[in-house]
Amino acid sequence: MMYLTEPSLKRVIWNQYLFKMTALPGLFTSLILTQLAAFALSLDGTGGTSIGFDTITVRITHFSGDLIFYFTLMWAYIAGIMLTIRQYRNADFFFVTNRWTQHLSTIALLLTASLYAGIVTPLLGNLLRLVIYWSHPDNVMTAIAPRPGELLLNLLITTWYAALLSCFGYLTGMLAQLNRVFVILIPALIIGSVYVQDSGGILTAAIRFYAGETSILLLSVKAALTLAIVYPFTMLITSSLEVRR
Amino acid sequence: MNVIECRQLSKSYLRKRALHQLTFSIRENTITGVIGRNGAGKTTLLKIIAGFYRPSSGEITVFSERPFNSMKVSQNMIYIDDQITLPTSLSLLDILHMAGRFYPNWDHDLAARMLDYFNLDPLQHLHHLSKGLRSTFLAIVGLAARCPLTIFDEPTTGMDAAIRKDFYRALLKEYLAHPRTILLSSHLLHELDDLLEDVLLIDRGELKLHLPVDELKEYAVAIIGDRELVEWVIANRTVYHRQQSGISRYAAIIRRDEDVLEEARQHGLEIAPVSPEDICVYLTNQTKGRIDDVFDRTES
Amino acid sequence: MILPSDTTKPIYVQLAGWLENEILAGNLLPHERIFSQYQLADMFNINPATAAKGLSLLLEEGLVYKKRGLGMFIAEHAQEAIRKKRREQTLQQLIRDVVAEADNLGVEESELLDMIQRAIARRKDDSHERD
Amino acid sequence: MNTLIGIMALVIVLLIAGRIINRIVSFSGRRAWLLIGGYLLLLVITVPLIYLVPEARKDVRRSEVVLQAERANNAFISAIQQGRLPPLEHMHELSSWSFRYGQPELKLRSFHWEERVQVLVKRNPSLGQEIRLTWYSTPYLLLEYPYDFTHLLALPEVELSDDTLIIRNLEMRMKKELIHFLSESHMHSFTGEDRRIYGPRVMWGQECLYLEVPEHLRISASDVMNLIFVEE
Repeated sequence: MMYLTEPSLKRVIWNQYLFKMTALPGLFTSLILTQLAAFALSLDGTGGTSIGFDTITVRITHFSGDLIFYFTLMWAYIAGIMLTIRQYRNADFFFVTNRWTQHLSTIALLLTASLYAGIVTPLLGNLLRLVIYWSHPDNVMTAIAPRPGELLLNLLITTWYAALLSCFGYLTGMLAQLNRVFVILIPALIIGSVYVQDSGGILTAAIRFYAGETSILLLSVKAALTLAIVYPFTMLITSSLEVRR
Repeated sequence: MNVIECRQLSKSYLRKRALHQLTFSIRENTITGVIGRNGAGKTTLLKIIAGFYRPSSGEITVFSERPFNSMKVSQNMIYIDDQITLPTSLSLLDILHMAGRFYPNWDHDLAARMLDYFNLDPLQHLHHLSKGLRSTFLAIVGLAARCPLTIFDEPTTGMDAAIRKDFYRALLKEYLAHPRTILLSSHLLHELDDLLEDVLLIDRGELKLHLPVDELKEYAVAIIGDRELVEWVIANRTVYHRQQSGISRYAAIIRRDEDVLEEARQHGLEIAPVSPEDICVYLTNQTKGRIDDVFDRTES
Repeated sequence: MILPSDTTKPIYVQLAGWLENEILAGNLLPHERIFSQYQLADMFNINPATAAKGLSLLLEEGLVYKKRGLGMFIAEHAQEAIRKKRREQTLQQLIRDVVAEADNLGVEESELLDMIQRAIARRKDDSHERD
Repeated sequence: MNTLIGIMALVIVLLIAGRIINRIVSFSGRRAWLLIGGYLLLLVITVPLIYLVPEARKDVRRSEVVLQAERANNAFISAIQQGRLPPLEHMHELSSWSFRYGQPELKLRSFHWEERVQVLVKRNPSLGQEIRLTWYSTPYLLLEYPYDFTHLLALPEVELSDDTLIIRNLEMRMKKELIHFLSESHMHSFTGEDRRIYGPRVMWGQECLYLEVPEHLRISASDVMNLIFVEE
């Protein structure tokens, strides 16, 4: 005689989360590769200025982790999209899940990946400074180490941004799963809003909303609120999406 | 107790009708064969039962719950087909461990022994297996999960005859030791008719038959003999199939009916049983006439 | 184990026939417990419901009896009853078939009787040799 | 031909890179997590390392450095106008030379002389048969950072040949690549740092050659060198 077992949501979400963590290390290794590419490109500096006067010429090269940061955000957006593709969602339904536990465990995975990205991104900036310093110790004219607290601040900001971008990626991917129209519509909207200059650019407004923030506390609140709205919205619109097609 | 109950269940995509007004129920701890030709709607039906698809209309309950988005159904059900792609990073052993996390009745020992029996290396990866071995592995997962509702959608795709036999044997032994409700879809019946208790025959989205396989074996008979005599005996009966073979051997397949049989015997006509496999073929024949007609026409 | 292949009969009928043979041969004695439907399903690789049907055929004919919660047991006079049934039904039917076939082939009555006698003699010789 | 080889090399590099990337992305189980954990560990190690680097964190107060340089400049100018040696605090002594010299007359010759460099001559009774040269400069600053790069300037070559002191000011005093670490742009709205990168503004230093000679030495110089005799 086989007894029906009553499911515990918490357990299922936890199992799904563990499943995804073991099954999808590519999510993390792809971040590492992305960051290493950005690191290699950053070795040339992000910009330079030079000045000459008679017999004296000074050229200043600026180094920063900007590129690593932007590559990481790109990765986060794509990671969000990747997790919505049918193959991955179907695999979830090979085991025990319903749509809610599937979403929640995926969100947990994306947040974990965002936190990992948030930790390694500022640290890779550190490594960049060290490598530059070691290769030209005499040419460094300003401080190498970031100010105390800057690392932590950077960690928090990067984590929030990565969480936001992966959340938007997830929404994008799910919309595309709902209707193929969005595959064309979303890039068109993004590119379109860049070209619409007359202050109405939603994208620029959105960027200003987050990037213009001056307090980490307020950024955290804004980001957390955004996640708390966008994720449930995504879950709601896909609650009747059929799987294992 | 019924594990599955369907009432007027229909499913359509855009313009295409996949399932039409199915009403049936599946008793607990039975092995039911879901039989039908390719594209008959077997997979659609099974995926609605599993909670993957949503019915367009009608009602369905599994374990007295609507299966779509039901945690209870997902937890007590496993669905095995050969379409599934699992993340390539997982080894066979990883997949078994994962299944063990999810399914409370999971028997890891059994799965490991079966892997060993079929010479499957636990450290191999699913996407490196041949089609047949892949099906074998997934079937093992389906059996070891010991879910109260186990659904196999064409589980033997790519398996060779020996492995198919082993699989059916394993399925039966598992079922005897741990009875559960099993749905087994196939377009072929003859290999598994001994295994089944019930048959659910689907044709073009409609339910043709749902009855015990033993009754299916006596469902129809072939009456063989002189053409005119046979036609006279079976007059006004529904004829599933007519076939002329040789000069005086004309066969008609009809629903078993004692009156007709008695009459046939009196006229010295031969009466032959029809295998369940053939009945299913005749009942679901959707081609125009027979394949022979195609050639007859081109030759004349 | 594989049942003697006779695809014209449903499996449960074949199964009942096999059990009758076992009783007839004295392999299953009166009041001995008969195989359960699950054992039979395992032995013949068939669905237990089919096996149960085979058993219920025997039950209907009174060849086995049920003890609540313990299973089914061979009836006291099962062997005799089977022998009687087979004589009256199966053997008679076989003889009718033989006669009908002989008629189709145009075999004379004396010729047919002769053939039967020869078959009996050969069988006796065989059993002597075996002894 | 060369471009063809270049393209082929690029294709080969891309193929190899693609293969490696493929391998890494399909890493599974233990290996993948070793990579993920190892990467994190490696990066965490940079934290102590970066603070161990000498002068990792030189917190210069911008206003003070610039002010000092300005003061040194002003002092220099007024001292020259008054025919004095500028105060030496806040001045960099770039280099110094000394020669034994017994002759009554000394000629100064120069190559690539920069006229803005003052030549201060002091007669020093205590020097018997010796001449001393010292090259001073007020700070050269990159104002925005602020960075004092005076020590990077190339030094003139000084050589005594018979009765002539030859000073070779170099054709190119300095051609230097300097490195500046910017904090990440997304941080600036939080730290209030100035995001813009200016073309570097330079505060030029004032340089002088300070020549100490025995009391009765006669000195002559080429026209480009403007000798100022200082007392005290």
